[in-house]
Amino acid sequence: MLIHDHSHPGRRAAAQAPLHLANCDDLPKALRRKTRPALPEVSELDAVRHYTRLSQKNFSIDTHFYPLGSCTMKYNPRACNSLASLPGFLARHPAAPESHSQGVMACLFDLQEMLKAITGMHAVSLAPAAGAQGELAGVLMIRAYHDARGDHARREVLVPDAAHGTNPASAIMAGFEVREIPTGPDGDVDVEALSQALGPQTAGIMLTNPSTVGVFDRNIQVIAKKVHAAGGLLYYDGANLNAILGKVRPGDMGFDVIHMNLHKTFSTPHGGGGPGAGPVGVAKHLEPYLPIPLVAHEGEGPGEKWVWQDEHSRPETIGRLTAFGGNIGILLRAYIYARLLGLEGMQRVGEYATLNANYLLKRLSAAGFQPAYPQRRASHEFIITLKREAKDHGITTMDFAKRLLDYGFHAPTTYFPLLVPECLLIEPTETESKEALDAFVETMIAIREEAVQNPEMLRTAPHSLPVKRLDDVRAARHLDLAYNSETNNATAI
Amino acid sequence: MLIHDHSHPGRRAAAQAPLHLANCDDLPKALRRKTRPALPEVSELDAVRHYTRLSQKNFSIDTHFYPLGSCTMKYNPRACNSLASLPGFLARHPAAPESHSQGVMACLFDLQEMLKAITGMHAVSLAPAAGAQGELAGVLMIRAYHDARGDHARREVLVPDAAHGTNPASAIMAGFEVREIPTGPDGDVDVEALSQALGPQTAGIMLTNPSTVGVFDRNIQVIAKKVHAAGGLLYYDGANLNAILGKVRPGDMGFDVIHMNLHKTFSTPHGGGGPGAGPVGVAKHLEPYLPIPLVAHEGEGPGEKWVWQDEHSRPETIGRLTAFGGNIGILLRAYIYARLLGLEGMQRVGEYATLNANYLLKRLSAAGFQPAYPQRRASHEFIITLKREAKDHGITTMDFAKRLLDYGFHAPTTYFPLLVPECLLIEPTETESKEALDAFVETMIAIREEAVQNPEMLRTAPHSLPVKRLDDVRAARHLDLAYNSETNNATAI
Amino acid sequence: MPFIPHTPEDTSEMLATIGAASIEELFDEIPPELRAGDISGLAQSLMRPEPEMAVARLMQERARADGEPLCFLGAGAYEHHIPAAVWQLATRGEFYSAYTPYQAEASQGTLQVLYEFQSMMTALTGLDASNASLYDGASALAEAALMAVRANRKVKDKRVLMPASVHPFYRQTVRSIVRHQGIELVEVPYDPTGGHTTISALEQAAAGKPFAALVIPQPNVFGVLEEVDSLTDWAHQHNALVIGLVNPVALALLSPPGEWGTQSEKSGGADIACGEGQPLGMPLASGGPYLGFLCCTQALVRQLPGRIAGKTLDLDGNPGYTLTLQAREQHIRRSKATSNICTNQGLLVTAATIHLSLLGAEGLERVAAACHANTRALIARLCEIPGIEPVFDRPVFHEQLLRLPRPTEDILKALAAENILAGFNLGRSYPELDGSLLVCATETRTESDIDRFRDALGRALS
Amino acid sequence: MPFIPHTPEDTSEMLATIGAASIEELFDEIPPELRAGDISGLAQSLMRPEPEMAVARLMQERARADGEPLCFLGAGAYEHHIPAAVWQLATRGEFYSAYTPYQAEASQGTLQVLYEFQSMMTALTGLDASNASLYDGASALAEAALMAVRANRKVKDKRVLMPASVHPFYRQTVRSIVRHQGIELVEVPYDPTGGHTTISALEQAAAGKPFAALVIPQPNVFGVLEEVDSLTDWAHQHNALVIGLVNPVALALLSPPGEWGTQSEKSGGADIACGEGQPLGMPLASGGPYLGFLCCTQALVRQLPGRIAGKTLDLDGNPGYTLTLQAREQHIRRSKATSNICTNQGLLVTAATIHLSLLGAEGLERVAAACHANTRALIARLCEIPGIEPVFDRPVFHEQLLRLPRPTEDILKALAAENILAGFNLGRSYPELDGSLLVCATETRTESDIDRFRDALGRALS
Repeated sequence: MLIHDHSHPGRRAAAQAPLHLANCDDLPKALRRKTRPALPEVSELDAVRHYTRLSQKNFSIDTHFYPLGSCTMKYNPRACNSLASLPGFLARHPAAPESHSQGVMACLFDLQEMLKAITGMHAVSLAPAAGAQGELAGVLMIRAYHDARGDHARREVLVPDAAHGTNPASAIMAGFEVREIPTGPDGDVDVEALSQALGPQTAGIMLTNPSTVGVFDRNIQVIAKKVHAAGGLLYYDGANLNAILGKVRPGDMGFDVIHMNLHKTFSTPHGGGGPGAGPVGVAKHLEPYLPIPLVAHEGEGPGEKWVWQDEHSRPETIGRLTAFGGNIGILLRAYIYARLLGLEGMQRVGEYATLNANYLLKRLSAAGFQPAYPQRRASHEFIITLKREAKDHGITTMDFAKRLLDYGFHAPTTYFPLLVPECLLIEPTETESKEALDAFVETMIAIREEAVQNPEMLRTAPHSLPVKRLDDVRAARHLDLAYNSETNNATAI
Repeated sequence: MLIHDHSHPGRRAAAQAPLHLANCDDLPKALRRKTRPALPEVSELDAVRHYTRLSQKNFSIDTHFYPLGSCTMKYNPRACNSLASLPGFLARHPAAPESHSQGVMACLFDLQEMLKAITGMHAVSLAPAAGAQGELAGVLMIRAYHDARGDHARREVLVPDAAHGTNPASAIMAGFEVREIPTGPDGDVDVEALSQALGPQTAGIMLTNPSTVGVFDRNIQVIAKKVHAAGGLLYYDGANLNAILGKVRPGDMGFDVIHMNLHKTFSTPHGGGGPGAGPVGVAKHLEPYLPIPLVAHEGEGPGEKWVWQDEHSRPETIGRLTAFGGNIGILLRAYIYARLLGLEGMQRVGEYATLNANYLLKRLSAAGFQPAYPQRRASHEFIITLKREAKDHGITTMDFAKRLLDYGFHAPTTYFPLLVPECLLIEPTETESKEALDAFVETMIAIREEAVQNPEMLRTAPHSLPVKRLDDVRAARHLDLAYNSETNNATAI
Repeated sequence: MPFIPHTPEDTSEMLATIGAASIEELFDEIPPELRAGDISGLAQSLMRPEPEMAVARLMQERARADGEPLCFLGAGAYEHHIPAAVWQLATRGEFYSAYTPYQAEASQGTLQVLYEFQSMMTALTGLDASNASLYDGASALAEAALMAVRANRKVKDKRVLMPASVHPFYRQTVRSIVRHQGIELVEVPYDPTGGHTTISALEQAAAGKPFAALVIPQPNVFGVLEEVDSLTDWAHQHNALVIGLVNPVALALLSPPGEWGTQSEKSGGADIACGEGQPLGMPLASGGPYLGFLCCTQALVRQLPGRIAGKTLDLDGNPGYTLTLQAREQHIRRSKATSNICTNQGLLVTAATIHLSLLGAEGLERVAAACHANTRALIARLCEIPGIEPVFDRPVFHEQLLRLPRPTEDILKALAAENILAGFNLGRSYPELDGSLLVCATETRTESDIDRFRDALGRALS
Repeated sequence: MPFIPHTPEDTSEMLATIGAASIEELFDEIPPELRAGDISGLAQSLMRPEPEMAVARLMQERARADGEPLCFLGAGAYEHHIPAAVWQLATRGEFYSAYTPYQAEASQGTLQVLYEFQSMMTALTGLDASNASLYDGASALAEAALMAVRANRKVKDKRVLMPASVHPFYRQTVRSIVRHQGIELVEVPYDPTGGHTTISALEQAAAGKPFAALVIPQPNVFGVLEEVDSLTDWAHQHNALVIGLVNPVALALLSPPGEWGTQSEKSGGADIACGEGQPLGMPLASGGPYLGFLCCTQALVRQLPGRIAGKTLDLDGNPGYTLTLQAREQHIRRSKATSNICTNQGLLVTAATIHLSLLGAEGLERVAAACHANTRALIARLCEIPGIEPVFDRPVFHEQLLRLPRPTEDILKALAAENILAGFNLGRSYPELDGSLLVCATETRTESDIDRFRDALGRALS
């Protein structure tokens, strides 16, 4: 039932609004609304009960192992939420003067410093609101760099075929053209193809390393050298930073600009799809272009203070990406996480994320599942392909994934990256225990056995969730995007 | 699975303890523990996941209609929790000086005043930690009153047979003897029997009005007159205060002392069984005996302040009932609730609680269920007896109750009060909507139909909960009260 | 090891299974010269793990440092009452720690919330469809502009008329995001008397050339109400799409974008509405995370960027919810996607949906009306002080630009010293408005708050 | 109408169904002269409903008024770090708004938590069984005394030896609760040098007469550690039961009551352990709600008051949890019950159980050790000030009574003015200890906190 289905004309959560309706007759009638919007009319208990029960229909980190590849579904420490929600932080207006902002600004400055240290970059801006916006900021800075040098011919960005879809989409938004570079059979970028693609039109390359196929590109130094030699810049997509956090620094690999997904690597909440935070780090030559605002530190001792930097102090900035300073509430959560770990703890993140992934890969391989890159180490994640199971038993990876839900496991990422058929991209993260990984392996084996004995059980899965398998095709063909109170049914669009 | 079953030797939630184990070798070895206690060893994620999932196994107000008679399971406003949990309130040490306590004390004083006004009593102490402790405080004050007058012969307390079990138990704890008074066929106390029981040995009578059979005792004035004439005092058990809140005041009925269950009438959380808060109110002649501490108000304007009263300012007090001032965190919640309603809103509580109960009684009666007192109005609750259904279909009230769980309704109170066979005591409270009541009626009808068609369905209910029907007899016979890590099974006691 | 459950025994067993001697060996494909050595150069306190107790103490001190001042600042972020239930529910682990609902059957909680949110936003804006949120109001406006340019079939010119009465931070954000996509943002000056956008200013800005879209802010950055009906009609007459940039609380009182313009025309109503969802249950929280919303007519739905939840049926024919129209999105379309956006503001959507459920239409109207009435009272009180008067003469919703008799920065500082945030200095962005102050009073401001402001301002000016 | 969902139409329809003309008519069995008329005499603000917004503002102001001072007060309530997860989980609606688990199948969450709590408390105390909590430590001690008197089969005299080193508020509480049940509380003086209870003082207090039980506090109210082994043996030699009154955090370091005394004797170990659970995850919160715990040996389990959860099987033979031994309780046994207690502290039990899960035995030991080490450091620093010295010479856990060179109340006031709560004045309860101060440092106190205390105290004394 929708909250709208609980609606009853005239019912209200009376404690939640002013006691009286103030007179607004001074507002011109022509500008006034003629009818009230059709919002649900419910009591406070109705709403609390509805959303409490609705929440129980979700899988989440707090309830389930969630090995969703490329999403780094690690434990979200509860302290991050409660401390970022201290009244003083929640009450701060984004335009509050620096006199009333030193507490928040000190946190943001520390976070900038920690991110610089852990990534090996020269400077960091926390402004981008999410990973994709960080990407956009990154390519906009690449563009600004070439433009500032009058190097206007550089209009092409190279993107490996295994890259996240946001990479090419972001490059397009920055006015670039995109050329795909193939991945070699061992999962590394095809260096030969890359060499051929480089030229005076090359603005740069966008790379994830480890890549989305779950391996560390061993040729990264060669790639960096070639791209730089061709006059291009290297962009690091930080989506997979968890794999190497504290072990390898993008700055040391030769990247000129990076973004980080704090909701992945720094454990801010995924929140059912967001919010994220996508800080960008740059080498020295790109610093002038960083998106605003940034926080700078001045003085020491009693005269110590933190100050904003905006378009006045940074005239070459690519500009503002949201109205205010990005998702500061999320940055605070990341900062709290960072302090709980310290840089020391961050180094362990990469280590144990990698340990968990390699252990799971080994156990699944030993159980007969087919790795996409059997000769490679896993990074923080790895791919298995169910090509054989699909062929032998007439089931699909999707069937397998849906059946996992019945067993109380969120499914890994399915059908991504696109270049591996019938694939599952599996990322356990460092916060899961050996027992959880072992239970997952046992379940994978059990489901494969079911695929042999009773493939229909997979094809019609899930069986134990609030709904049975949903019809995605119908959803797109018969669009129903909003409740329509008049027909007591949805608006057909 | 118990949290102990997730335990893994050496695992820890490392952020939650100091980084190092400080040296305590100065403590005499003879006084030191020799082995570590067998507490679970889990990660933070383990604990969060375990308790999140465990919580989902509960029915609660926030998830289900919960018409548990005599328990007043109304909506617990979320604001009460968050505002009582403001850092300043949580940080206050119970022995903090008055200079650092004025905020809390102002709230407690206001609450005392509001409770006085709504109950018509002369003075109120908030000290008792729960209803039963409020009862004990009440009878101790009755005893102190008689003792102070040298009236030592009054050693008997009268208690109607329908009373809550706490009433006789509390009287015994205060050193009284208990005599039961029967309930008449119409649900009122048998006045004739009462008259005969009164005498120079009578210390007082403990009454709930409306009584536990869900009716208002129409003879209350006669009772009060007779008890007072015999030299006894009247104690009001406030468990059912929700029925008459703001409509009838115990003080006006002639009661000398009352307790209130704030977790019922004032909507503080039930919390899986507590904590409660059981303030007591008294007529003027009992004021000296109130349990400590109390809050008094002094001065006006800038000199205004709130001060504690303890055994120094109240030498005749019955004393202290907990180490500090009772469940102040719960009192704050009640105060917030009281302010959200105002005394105006409290008057509506009694009205709509009564409306809901009478509506539900009427609808169930019309559907053929048998009220225990068909000729009477319901108060905030009422009783139906399933005597007929039990006889005709070989099912019990317990079977019926368990089947309600399958339909998503918490069962009403069963088999209480003891004087009505196969009874359900049903209390909907004022915060439930007509739709919720209607759905309950439809379900009751559906289950009765099942009792005819398929009584086994009831006898083996519930079917859709985390466990099937539990064996209470086994629990008491084969006591298993604690996990024993050595046998990986429980200690048999 | 905070948040890592491995005991030394676990690690040994796992390495043995893998066949590696050490964790270090797992990194053996990485060129040794790339392996980070000691990371230093930071304060020791940033290097070491700190227990939760110590971090809590630090954060409590820093949170207290920012002083919780009495706030009359608006300018795009508004202090509204948020029911306690909103965040107690939204931060339940099942909402807080779930991801994008890629596995729909295991994510019906999130998906149904998205669908309910979309339903509420279409009800508020009077449009047919809503997405499931964007980053914030300013980036939503950028996406709206891109969408309008893509969607306008009659006008191929990538020009968008952007009134100067749109919040300057919003205009900066739009510029940052769209500047390299061939879009020209044409600034339309505001009327110096009314603070609103006039047809003649539009005519002049358009200069007779076609344009794809007109942005109409309601209320605008000065708090002033625009003549949305005539502006909408004018734009439609020029075959342009209309983008309403609206405050969702104001919509409880004001005509919804879907009804702007002459309704008898077939093109009545704005085509797109967007804005900042922060007033719907998000704390001020330094400016984010907030929630951008984006709604449109039926005709444009396939040009909507961002996630969209749709209702469908399951194998048994029962209703359920799923992400839909994914063919628009970057993870399918890659470089051909409607936007690079991936993340939405799911947690904030959850909060906004609960918030709107608790208020309902009547509650929201009471809030909006109280904002307006309190702002009127505020203006009246402040204008008792000699030298203070409104800059513009047209009606406002819950903000007003006032002219001050002394430099704005001096006033702001003096009041900040009394723990009052007096307002926003628009003079930084509009030189011609130097010496003015944008003030705001929401429903959370009491009579005594207003008196306190007036008294402090009086002192600062005396 | 806050929290009442009825619309006027609902009310009309419901009254029509009932056959009543008005809600008033539903009260027609109540004598009209009893019906409350206008309730007045209170301030208008207490009469009217206030929206949540206004109440929130009021409570925020009052919470701020109490100042969050730096706290060195212990004396029965201790400031410990509480993991953020504890209350975020405990206040989930399913725990917070459920009632006593009378319907076991619909309450497995609560019941399993109770069982886990009982398991943890038996592990900590070294006893066989635990109930599911009582109101607080002081009332738990009263119930322990009553239980011991009921349970002692060898001694029928209702005398309980109660050392003066037990917290005075606890002794007052016990007296209030048991005084009319024929129980004599015999006070045992403490040793003036060590602050502990000696065998000779016990012999003298017992005066050769039988007694049912001896209470042994560990640590006692002075922070001092008692010689629990010899006291236990002595009591058992006199056929008395031993009630250990223990701090559960201290138990991470100290010998558990179940192991007190000479273990070779058949009667080794305390018979009952009780205490205040506040240090296990409960905020100071003005003194409550806290949690009293009560554990006992196998022999006494049927004399335990309060709720108890037990493990059992369901119809399918799967394990589950239910309230058990209800035949002891007032709702069944009425006047014959073991106690009048009904409510337990379920919500606090939930918090304590989560808290202990997050700490584990090692975490709890680190906390306890840090408390002890910080207290040692505190004492060392404060005793640098001339005229300040420990009153007693025996080892302490995390509190120490200090002698001051100036009147205690003056010192307390001077430090409160610097927002420091310096400690507890035991002189109010023990006239012979006038001029002393009981100080405490838990794991939450840092070196700089201690320095700040020392400096402020130095100033106050100079």
